[in-house]
Amino acid sequence: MAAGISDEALSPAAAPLVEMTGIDKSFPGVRALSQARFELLPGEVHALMGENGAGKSTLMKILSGVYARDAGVVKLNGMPVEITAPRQAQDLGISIIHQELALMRDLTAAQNIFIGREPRRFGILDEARLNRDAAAIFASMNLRLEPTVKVETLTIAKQQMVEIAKALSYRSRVLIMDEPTAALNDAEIAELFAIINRLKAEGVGIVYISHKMDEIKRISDRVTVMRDGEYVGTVPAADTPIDTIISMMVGRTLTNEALVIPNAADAPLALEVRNLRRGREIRDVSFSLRQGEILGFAGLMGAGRTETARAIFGADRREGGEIWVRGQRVGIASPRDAVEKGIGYLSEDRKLFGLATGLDVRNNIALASLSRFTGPFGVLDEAGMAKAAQGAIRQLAIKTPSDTQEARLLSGGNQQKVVIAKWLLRDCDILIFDEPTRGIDVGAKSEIYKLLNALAAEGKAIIVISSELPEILRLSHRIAVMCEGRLTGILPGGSSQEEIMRLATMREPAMELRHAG
Amino acid sequence: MTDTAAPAQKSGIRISGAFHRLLAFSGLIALVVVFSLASPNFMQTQNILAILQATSVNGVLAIAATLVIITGGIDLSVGTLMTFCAVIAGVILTYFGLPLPLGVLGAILAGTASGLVSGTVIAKLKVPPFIATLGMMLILKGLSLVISGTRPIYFNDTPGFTQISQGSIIGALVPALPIPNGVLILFAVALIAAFVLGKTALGRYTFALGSNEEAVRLSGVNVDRWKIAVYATAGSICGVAGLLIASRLNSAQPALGQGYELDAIAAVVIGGTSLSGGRGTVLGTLIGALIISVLANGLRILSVAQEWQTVVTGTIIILAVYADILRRRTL
Amino acid sequence: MTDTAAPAQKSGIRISGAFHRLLAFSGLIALVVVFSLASPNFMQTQNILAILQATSVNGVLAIAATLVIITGGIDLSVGTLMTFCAVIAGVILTYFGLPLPLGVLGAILAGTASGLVSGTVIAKLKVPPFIATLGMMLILKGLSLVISGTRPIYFNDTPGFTQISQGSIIGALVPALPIPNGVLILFAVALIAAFVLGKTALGRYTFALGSNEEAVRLSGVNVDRWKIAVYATAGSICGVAGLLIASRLNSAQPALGQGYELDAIAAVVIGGTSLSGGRGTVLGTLIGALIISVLANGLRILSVAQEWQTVVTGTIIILAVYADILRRRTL
Amino acid sequence: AQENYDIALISKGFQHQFWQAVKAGADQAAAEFGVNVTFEGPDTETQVDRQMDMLAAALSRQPDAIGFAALDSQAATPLLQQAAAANIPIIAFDSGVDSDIPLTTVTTDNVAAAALAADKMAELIGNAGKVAVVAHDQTSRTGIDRVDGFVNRIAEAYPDIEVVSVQYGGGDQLQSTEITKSILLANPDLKGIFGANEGSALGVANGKTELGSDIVVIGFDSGAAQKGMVESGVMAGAITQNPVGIGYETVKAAIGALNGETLPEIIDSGFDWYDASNMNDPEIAAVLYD
Ligand SMILES: Nc1ncnc2c1ncn2[C@@H]1O[C@H](COP(=O)(O)OP(=O)(O)OP(=O)(O)O)[C@@H](O)[C@H]1O
Ligand SMILES: Nc1ncnc2c1ncn2[C@@H]1O[C@H](COP(=O)(O)OP(=O)(O)OP(=O)(O)O)[C@@H](O)[C@H]1O
Ligand SMILES: [Mg+2]
Ligand SMILES: [Mg+2]
Repeated sequence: MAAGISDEALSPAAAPLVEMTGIDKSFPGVRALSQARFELLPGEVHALMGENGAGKSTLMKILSGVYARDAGVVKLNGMPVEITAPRQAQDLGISIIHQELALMRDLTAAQNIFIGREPRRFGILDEARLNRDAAAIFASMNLRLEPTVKVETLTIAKQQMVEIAKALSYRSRVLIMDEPTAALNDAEIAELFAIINRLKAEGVGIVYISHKMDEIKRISDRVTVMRDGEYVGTVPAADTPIDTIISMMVGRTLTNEALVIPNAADAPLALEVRNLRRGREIRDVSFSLRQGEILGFAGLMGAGRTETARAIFGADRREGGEIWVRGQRVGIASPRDAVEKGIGYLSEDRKLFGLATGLDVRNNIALASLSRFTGPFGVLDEAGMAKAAQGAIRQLAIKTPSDTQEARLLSGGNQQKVVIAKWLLRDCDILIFDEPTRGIDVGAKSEIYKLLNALAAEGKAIIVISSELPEILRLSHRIAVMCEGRLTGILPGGSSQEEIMRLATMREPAMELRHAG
Repeated sequence: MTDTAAPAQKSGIRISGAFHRLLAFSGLIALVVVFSLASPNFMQTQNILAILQATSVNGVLAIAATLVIITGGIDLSVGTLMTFCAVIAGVILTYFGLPLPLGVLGAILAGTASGLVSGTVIAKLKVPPFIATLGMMLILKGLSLVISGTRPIYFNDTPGFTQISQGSIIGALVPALPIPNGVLILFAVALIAAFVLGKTALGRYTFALGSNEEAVRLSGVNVDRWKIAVYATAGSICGVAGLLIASRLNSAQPALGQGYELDAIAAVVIGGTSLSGGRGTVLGTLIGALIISVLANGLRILSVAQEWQTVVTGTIIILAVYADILRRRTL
Repeated sequence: MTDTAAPAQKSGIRISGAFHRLLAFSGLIALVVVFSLASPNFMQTQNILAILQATSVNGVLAIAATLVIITGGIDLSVGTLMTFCAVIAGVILTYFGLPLPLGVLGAILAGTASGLVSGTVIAKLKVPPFIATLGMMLILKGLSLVISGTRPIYFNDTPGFTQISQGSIIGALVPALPIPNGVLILFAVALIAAFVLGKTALGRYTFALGSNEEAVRLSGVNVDRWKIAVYATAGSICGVAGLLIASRLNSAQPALGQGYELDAIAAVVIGGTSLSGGRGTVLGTLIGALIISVLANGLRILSVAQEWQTVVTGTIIILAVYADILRRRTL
Repeated sequence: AQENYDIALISKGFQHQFWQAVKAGADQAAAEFGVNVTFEGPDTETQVDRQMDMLAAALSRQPDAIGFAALDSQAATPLLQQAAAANIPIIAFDSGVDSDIPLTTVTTDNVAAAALAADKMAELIGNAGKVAVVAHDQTSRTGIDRVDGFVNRIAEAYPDIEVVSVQYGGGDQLQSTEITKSILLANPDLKGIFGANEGSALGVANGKTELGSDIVVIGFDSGAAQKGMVESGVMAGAITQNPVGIGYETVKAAIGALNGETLPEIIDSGFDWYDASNMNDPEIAAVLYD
């Protein structure tokens, strides 16, 4: 399929592959899209930008047959089409990587990739070929992944790679990527971009949604910006400054980035972790954290940062090691113990571990603090909860019709903000944020940075685990780097990216580099 | 799911919440209308009272099941636990001859204790609720027979006992309204359960557990404690059901109870509570229980042959739930 | 849950899959050992055959339930569908006097048809599986009574009929091994079901649906069609169970069947299949069904008083599942 | 009776008072003759195959004799043949086993017993009017016999009496109560209801009380509650079988068989009508159980 299009792709005036005009879409209480527009050329990487809840995912779900539009026209190769089911979109050569991962957790990676298209012999599944084909796709992506591994045992990053492999396997003319790199690390992002460039050369049109501004410059040809469900404009990526794109997105120019406020090196210790161990994931990790300090955790995928955080928080059992809070050794056997000691943990997987999707926004925000709102006879102070939730909605600019909207109906980025709000409301002294800005738009991101700085200034101790080095560099007073379950070093805040990468890939144990405390 | 994709209310006509809720009764109302037209005997005060009376035990059990189902669990032991509590009341009142309030308390505490055991097995030993409560169902069934010596315990020596369900406090005040106490107790239990679910921390955790238990645990909540509390509360409610049935039959019948869990769970699910947890209402459960008893009563009043009653009941249960699904989809 | 976070087998000690699976039998083996020590009559050929024979019907029903439960659904109609299929066989063979193969075919087709109806109601009308199959359970129960005229249908005119379950092809070849055909049929059904689950597209979608139905839909799969296919397959298997029980009793007993769904589902869950779908094995279900019948048989052989049998059964079911949980946690 | 015989009784039920009375009779005989008796039965009288499993397990136990109350006698034939082959004597009880394997049958004539209930009903309502039946089971032998016995007798002998409804409550008191109330409300001019076993009869009486009706209730079997209701007049009277006698005679016949005695083909355990006037007569009181 793709081969026929590549000739057209050579000419800049190629006929659009996709044209969407006048698209409307409403959900109960929400106008998600209003006269939205979008155009995609063959061989083009077209970035779709906008704040959280701007309607990007909704627009692409309409293109891929998940939602039915209320009004508007969708044209494919100049022909109007009605796309009413995912299957039909696939048949028309459109495939999508969904923002919220849509994998079957009990199946293997290969089974997920070829679901609905299993190779068969005499009606019997040809599992060997299935695995071979999947392995071939992984190889083309330079991805080291066993096709027969069950998806539920994979980290989110690996799951994301499986989603990408699945989308690639369709060999579509139109490939939609809804925040494919939100969970990825630099190495995988580089790999993904290589794939994108290859597809582009084959004439595939790619819709690329991301909140990482640097990526936009790196790979996209054009940028379409949406705001509040409406079309704002389309600009060439190369000649448009990032600031212009941002101001198109947010409708104003952003104030300057927050600065790291230095913390006193003699502030009292808030948290000390000594010789934390568990199998090969956490190998003798020790570090300390002072009040008012932000400690960044950098590392490649699978470095063990999440595992370390979960072990500290009591979410997983640990095999050894001590945890000291404010100079006292504490026993933490469960998240409840940790929260009681004033430790909060924001999980990297909001859908699985963060959000109670069936509850409304208000109750999700209050979930960790319900006891504070509980009066005599266990009766809840609903008004107090509403007030707190509405405060958080304002503070974090959560886009939701009201605080009683079901959390699962929010856009991805806004769900993430709800989870952050939950921990802010809990008012812990020690906060561990695992990928806190995953899927969050630029404007909100800088708000969250400011907020973290302010919390640190109040004397809270904060750990930020992030796969985005700029984020780590911008926020951290010190940077801990992990590799294969070891803490390979702790660097001062202003360190270079090269220094961090060196520690992140340091396979040997290097005792002398550890500044344990 | 299709309902997320369904375009809704472009027309601006927003149907008010109260009206929306009223429509939930539609299946029930349709049944009542049909039976009223079909038989003049249906819409008699006495028959209405009989229907309410017939709902009381299953309604109370269904409310207990609702709590557990909202957490994403299931309780198969409600029926035999009810019997067990009745037997305990019998032992206290008839064998030991203690005063009535102690019997009432004993039955309810027996229910709570059993709920504590189920809840602990589920929360601490991580045994799936289906298995834990299936085991409890059998254990309680056997224990009821053992304790009672496999014979009914009569409450002839406790004169007030039949009044618990069959007397009528309202009737004593307003003779035109001889609503049996059993029905009042059902509504009281429903009100309390709705209050607990809607207004208290226990209720909030009940929904949260059913929505995403792991997220609740990672929020620092003592998940085990709240889960056990839910099963214990459900158990206490089964204790009330045990008192109701014992009072109605003026005896604790040790062999009764198995099979009642299915009717209770059916009422819950007909009432719109999802077996996967996280959502549900007591009002829905009440309506579900009423649908079941109106159907049974109406078909009997019409003297439909019993084998056909079963066929019709099955069909109408499916249709009632389907109608409710259609209603929610269009609103 | 902690096990999702637990990365598998980091330690170099990898216990072989076969050994791991063998350990799943541990609960069953423990029971067999205890009963063998407690009574010399337990480990007699005849008794082993009686246990296997007693497992055959519930085992086949449980396999049907396994398929449905892996999709994340539930089938409450397995018991009464079995009866319905038996009655259909009775009508074909005794009332119409048609030849045996037609009766067999009729029973299985009746099961398939009923499964198609349940599946369609669930997939197309979006009625929750619990309600759809509860409705079907009642409808089929009523229809069995209606069709049979509420009396048993005897197969006295179809001489080969009792051979289906009670004859012994193996016994004819190897007289020392008089394994009844019913047991062979159970194992044949298990093998076929395991094959379907493991090797065919139907099986793949069965697991996929239970794992994340929405994801399957987003992948462009015709979810409705496959779901209906699963219920229809389960229905056909219930047809086989109908033939087995009818052959065993040499009659179609129209009132039997309700309550059997609970034993079937219990066998599935004891066998480690999760009620939330996505995982499960036929072998596990077989073990679950065997645990149930070994328990019942052993306690009878030991002449335990019947009320205590119930208590012990409940306790052991919980313990068996708990042991399995412990085993999985430590491995 | 010097030997310590092991006798297994497989009954149709276990939890109901009737079967507990049979068990009591069997236990009484066991104590008297110094034998060992076990007693088992399925939860409901529809579970034919469960009864087969119980019989199979009993055979594996290799008892000296078996007492068997068949839910469906045809279904049991292969197992009974197996017992015969193993030389285990079989005594049928409660209702007949359609086979020549059992050495004797200890039974009540349920059709005649229910016909007696019909006669009493006719007498009490003045030979005219509407009546109904609440029975326990649509397919079991006793359910069929008692309903047929009652309905056929009315049809044959009492042209002015109409049986307007026959419904089944599974012997569950609560369900029978609800059924009774529906019948009463649907037929305000009803004269009487026959409750065809203990649970049904209690349910009928209960429904009558709850609605404050004054219909004639005729019950079946006894038990403390039913006796109390007959005494207080809520129930006009009831038919009693002799369950204790059935249990006793079954065990006794089994011992007889083991000792090589010849047994009569049928041991009729009899039935009686009882009401407030005669229930304290010694011969009636002896067959009533609590
Ligand atoms: N199924 C739904 N029901 C109700 N509201 C919805 C639904 N899906 C999306 N919305 C709302 O529509 C709006 C647009 O959502 P969409 O997911 O398209 O945003 P987005 O631009 O992708 O945001 P993000 O960057 O956070 O992913 C949001 O306000 C969201 O709350
Ligand atoms: N191929 C693999 N097979 C099994 N387990 C793996 C594999 N790769 C990684 N893991 C597990 O994942 C764990 C690392 O967790 P995780 O990836 O969450 O760490 P992280 O440093 O937080 O990385 P991320 O950037 O993905 O959040 C390791 O302890 C390891 O056990
Ligand atoms: Mg989005
Ligand atoms: Mg991580």
